[in-house]
Amino acid sequence: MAIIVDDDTRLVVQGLTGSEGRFHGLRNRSYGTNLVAGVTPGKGGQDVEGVPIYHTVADAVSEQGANTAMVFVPAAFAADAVYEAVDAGVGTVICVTEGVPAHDMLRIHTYLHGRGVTLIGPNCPGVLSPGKANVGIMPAEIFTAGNIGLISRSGTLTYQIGHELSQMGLGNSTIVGIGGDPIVGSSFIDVLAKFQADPETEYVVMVGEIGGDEEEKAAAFIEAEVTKPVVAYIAGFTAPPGKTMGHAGAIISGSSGTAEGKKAALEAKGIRVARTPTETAEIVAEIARR
Amino acid sequence: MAIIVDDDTRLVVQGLTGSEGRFHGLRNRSYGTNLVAGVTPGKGGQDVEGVPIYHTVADAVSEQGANTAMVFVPAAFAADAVYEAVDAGVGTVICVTEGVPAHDMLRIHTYLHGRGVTLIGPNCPGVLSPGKANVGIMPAEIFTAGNIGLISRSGTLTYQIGHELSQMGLGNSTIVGIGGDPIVGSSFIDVLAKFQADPETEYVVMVGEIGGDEEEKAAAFIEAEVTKPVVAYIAGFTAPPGKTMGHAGAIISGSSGTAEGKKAALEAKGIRVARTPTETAEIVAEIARR
Amino acid sequence: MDLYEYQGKELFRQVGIPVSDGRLALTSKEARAAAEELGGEVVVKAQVLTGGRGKAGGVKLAATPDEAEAYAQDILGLDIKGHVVKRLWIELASDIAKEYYLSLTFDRGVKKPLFMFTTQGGVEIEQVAAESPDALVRLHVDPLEGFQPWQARRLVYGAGVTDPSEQKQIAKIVGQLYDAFVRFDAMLCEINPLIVTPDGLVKALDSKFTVDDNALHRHPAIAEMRDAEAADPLEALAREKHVTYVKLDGDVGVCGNGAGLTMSTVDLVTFAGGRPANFCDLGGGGSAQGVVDALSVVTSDPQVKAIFFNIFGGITRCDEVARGILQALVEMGLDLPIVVRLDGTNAEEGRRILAEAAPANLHVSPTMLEAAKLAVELAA
Amino acid sequence: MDLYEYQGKELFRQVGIPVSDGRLALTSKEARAAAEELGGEVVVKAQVLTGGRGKAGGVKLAATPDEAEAYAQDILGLDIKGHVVKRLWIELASDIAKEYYLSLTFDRGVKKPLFMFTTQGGVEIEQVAAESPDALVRLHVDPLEGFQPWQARRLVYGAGVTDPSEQKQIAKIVGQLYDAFVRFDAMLCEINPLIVTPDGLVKALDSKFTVDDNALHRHPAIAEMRDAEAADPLEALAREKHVTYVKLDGDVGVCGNGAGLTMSTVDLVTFAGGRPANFCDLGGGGSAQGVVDALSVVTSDPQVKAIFFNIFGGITRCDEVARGILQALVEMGLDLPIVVRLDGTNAEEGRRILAEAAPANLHVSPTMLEAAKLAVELAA
Repeated sequence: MAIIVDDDTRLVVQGLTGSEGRFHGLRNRSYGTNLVAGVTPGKGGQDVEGVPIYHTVADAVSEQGANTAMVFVPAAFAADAVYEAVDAGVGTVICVTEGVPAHDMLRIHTYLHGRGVTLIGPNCPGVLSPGKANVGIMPAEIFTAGNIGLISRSGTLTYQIGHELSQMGLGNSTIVGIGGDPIVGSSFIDVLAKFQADPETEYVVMVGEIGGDEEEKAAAFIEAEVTKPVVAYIAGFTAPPGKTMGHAGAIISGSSGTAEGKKAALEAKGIRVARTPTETAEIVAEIARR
Repeated sequence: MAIIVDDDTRLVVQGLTGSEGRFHGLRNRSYGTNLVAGVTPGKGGQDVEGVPIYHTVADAVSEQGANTAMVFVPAAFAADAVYEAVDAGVGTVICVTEGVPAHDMLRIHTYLHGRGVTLIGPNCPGVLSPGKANVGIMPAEIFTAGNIGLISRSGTLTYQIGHELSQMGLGNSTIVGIGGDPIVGSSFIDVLAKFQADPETEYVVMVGEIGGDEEEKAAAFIEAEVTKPVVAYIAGFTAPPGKTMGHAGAIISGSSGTAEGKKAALEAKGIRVARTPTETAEIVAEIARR
Repeated sequence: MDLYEYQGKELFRQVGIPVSDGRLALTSKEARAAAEELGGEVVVKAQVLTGGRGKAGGVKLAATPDEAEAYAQDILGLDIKGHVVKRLWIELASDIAKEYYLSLTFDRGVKKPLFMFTTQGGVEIEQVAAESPDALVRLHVDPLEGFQPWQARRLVYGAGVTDPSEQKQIAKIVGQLYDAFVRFDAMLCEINPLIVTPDGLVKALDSKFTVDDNALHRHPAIAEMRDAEAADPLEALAREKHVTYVKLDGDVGVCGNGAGLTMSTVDLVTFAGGRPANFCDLGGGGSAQGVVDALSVVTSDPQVKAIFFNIFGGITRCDEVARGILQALVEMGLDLPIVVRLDGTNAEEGRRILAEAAPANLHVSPTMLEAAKLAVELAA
Repeated sequence: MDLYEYQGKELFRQVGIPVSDGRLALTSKEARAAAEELGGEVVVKAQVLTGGRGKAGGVKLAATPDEAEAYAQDILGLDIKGHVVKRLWIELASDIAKEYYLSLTFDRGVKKPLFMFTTQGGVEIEQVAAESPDALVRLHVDPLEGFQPWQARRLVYGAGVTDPSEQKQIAKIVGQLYDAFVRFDAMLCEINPLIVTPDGLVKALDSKFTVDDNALHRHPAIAEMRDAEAADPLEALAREKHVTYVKLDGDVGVCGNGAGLTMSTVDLVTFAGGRPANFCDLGGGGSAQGVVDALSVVTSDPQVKAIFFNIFGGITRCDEVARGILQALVEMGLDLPIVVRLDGTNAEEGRRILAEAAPANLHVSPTMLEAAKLAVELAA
């Protein structure tokens, strides 16, 4: 099974004719992802290495049965692209674009409520189900297939942890980069619920960082709803308050959003929190080998 | 049981201190409706014949447990009043106000989608469950309690039909005036579904008129979902196209929205359509006595 | 409320939709002056709140101010489907390479605004919809999501516009039309034709614009655009007296309380073999003065031979209505036959009042059906 | 992006929120001229992007232009929590009868804008929230429903404002603040205090306004308000070179690729007993030039004694990074000890390149943990 992307994924890339979209879209195809279409207004009828380009997502859906969209358009046009994909009936939207205005996401988040659409991102590395499909910019060769679900607000930190797991002979069912912005389409909770329901996933690693309270909410959710073992890692213990640490969402506001607070909230619910990426992998290995 | 309003109704009237709101609110109370509060910004702390007035609906809900709101404020403020009631957690909103801008209703209708709130109106006479509760401006003395659900876009026409039913010894479970505007909170279908689920209702009378396609949609819904006998009446067979016949929603646009078209759609689904209010009551009597 | 072409274009201009420069003219002299001021070829366009003015000779191309004046003379006073031309719009003539169609309407069935766009403009859209439905792109907008640029692209590409400059200009106009629709509480905004000039400029050559009457309080400037003279004189009188009145073609005047009951009453007159002269709704109040006002509007129609007065009292009290009827008979010296049917609140008292006064031309009937039959007989 | 008080007030003014008349002054002469132009008593206010300026002596009431000039002299150059005062806002003085608090923030937890209002203004809102939570009214707005007037009433009545004129004025300001929040893509709009003058006028006496950096492309006028001088000089340099950099207090410079990995690297330095000098994220690209730029920013901090360069290659290629490091060592004549850890895409090739060049101050470490320990040792 895996979650979000798999063998049933029929991918349309919004912005496939741009240099980034082309590079990653074709990389995803090389990995085995079923890339069925690209969308670039004004370039309908063209193709990118055999992938047909359409003016609109609606055309990509009706002509190619696209069910998953990856958004690779500039930030100023990303909200429009997400609405277009959702209103065209695409069930999963993965928005890689960085720098989407927060107010745009506020409206999109509210608009999506109750529509049954999965939005991942923005400002995310995408979703990878090893051996099945890769949608996004993750270097798939780092990861191996396995039974550990991985959720993260960060890109390279996820690769680091995936790498450490691989070296210990552990693999992943799906790796989900939910994105580093203050408001993202899917929170830890949304993805945890999917992993809980996924028969291929037996353990979950959750990689958080400073800012917001999604890790705290996830802690309560895990206690109430998740029966599979969860190991957490939090980055940013030494971050000063009031400073944006690279990700727009990685900021401690006053006394809220600290790594210490998140660690305490998780541990209060019995969730083990590692201090380093290496320790994260070690704890998972310890649990998995029990 | 009855539907929408009954013995469990705890009514707050928005605009209770206005002359219309006061007159009808107190009339509803005299009928036996549990009128628990009024709302008029700036008049919180006052009372109207013992009914406490609050500044906000939220206060009426928290202090008096109001679960049903009747909107009696001027049209320019009606949308705000509906949002206030809904956001304060009131489950049923009955908007009597006439002249609410159509764009306001467009937004409200979309906003309410999936929130589980029942909005009746605007531009409606309200809802009456004989012997239980009357919320609105209907003259309750015309109607008697019984097993016939009555739904109508019109006020006085409903009274006429209720009167004819009463004279034949037939009574109503609930009378719902859904309102005469182009966009109303609850359509025929919404109310038909409630009557279908209501054990006290055995027959339904549906009073339509020219304009829109809600009667046509109701016909399809009745065929698919309603097992109780439905009798319909449509007003406006002689109305010219392009003219608003009193109700903002009663207008034939081009060739759509005619009474003939509605009659044909209903009859095609096996629903009997009466030519006059008297005939409507006669058909119901015929079916009920079978 | 329907707006004239020139008024709709003014609203278009306010949201940035390109329109041609033009001037309003009420006389042929003004038409000449406008043509002189504008310079070059102009179009003299009858301003009427109905379609088909072109075929009726209401639109003429004038090469010179002289010609503009002459055409204005011809067009002013023209009767186009019952609308007499009193206003002209003098506009710089446009060369037309292509004619498209763009509209945004209030789809009450789906409860969302509906865009319609086709490259087959210049004709009635119903015709396009019937004959080549594939050429007509329809797209609803979620009122809370609001307009998004992809919607414009879907229309433009869906209809097969291939020129990139046209695509861009039309996409912009689509957004501006949505802006106008929301900003001005429109029920309908139609551009037919939306033209492309030989040098590739897209603009609105006509406008059809309907604003929600219930929202006019938010738009005082638009409310002031209403042309009282354009309405049927009886409907104008009714508006003045706050009576809801629609003129029909027959001879039986109909008054009722409430829109539904009144429509039903009009139907009954027809079913009884008569021809209703009007629809007249007293409204919910039904005060004596309201009754007098309604009767004065109904009887201003010289075709009316008899009146059917149908009241079901709820909030309206039948005794009050009865007094109003008697007052009207006296004040207006009304001698047309009136059939009155009263039921509901205080009906007995109302009937008693009428029976006591018992004017010769007043007939009280116990039911709607009988009253309808009697009124039809009396009008014959 | 945080705005100065006077900039935020300009935005308030644009949406109609009442503010006092004032002038910007960069010198004491300009302060005198502003006071003369404004007439009457003025307040000389330090413009700094931090709180607590009142206690620090950054706000003074001046009865005359002379006084204004003198106070300006005192305040200019003042160091308030590390921010040196370079701008003054000279504003007509207001008499204050009451001090309220009103703000609208971006509640990322609930994912809705959040209004907060209390009649206990003029102090830190955290203090009110902690000491008298009942006095603070909190209300979320649904971003699609948008602001509705009832929300303003709920705030005003909920907080116990009793004067009808105040209720009305504040309710209006609440709506205007929402307007500003949406129109200018704000993350925070705060009015503290929102004052009532003795004659009953409500106005914003201060402003705190933060605009979403990601939305500045929609607001070029606001983007231009940025005061490059106000930022830490190292952070300003980083911005210029498109490097994501945050200054910390220690001596181990940290460079990583990706925000999460870099935060984790900073943590590791701390856990290893060291003190990180900064957070520096190369970003996703990791070109040789990007490496040079990042190193030039990190080493501009004189406190830096050693550098920890931590790369996990994904899209970023480690061989490219290795070349960048060598290029930087040469170009910059860098002799600080650098600990490099490379993993992921082309890591072997990268390590080979570094091993071949083998500069004396460069240490390659196989794991993050070991690299962190070594960097801490080298900085000691």
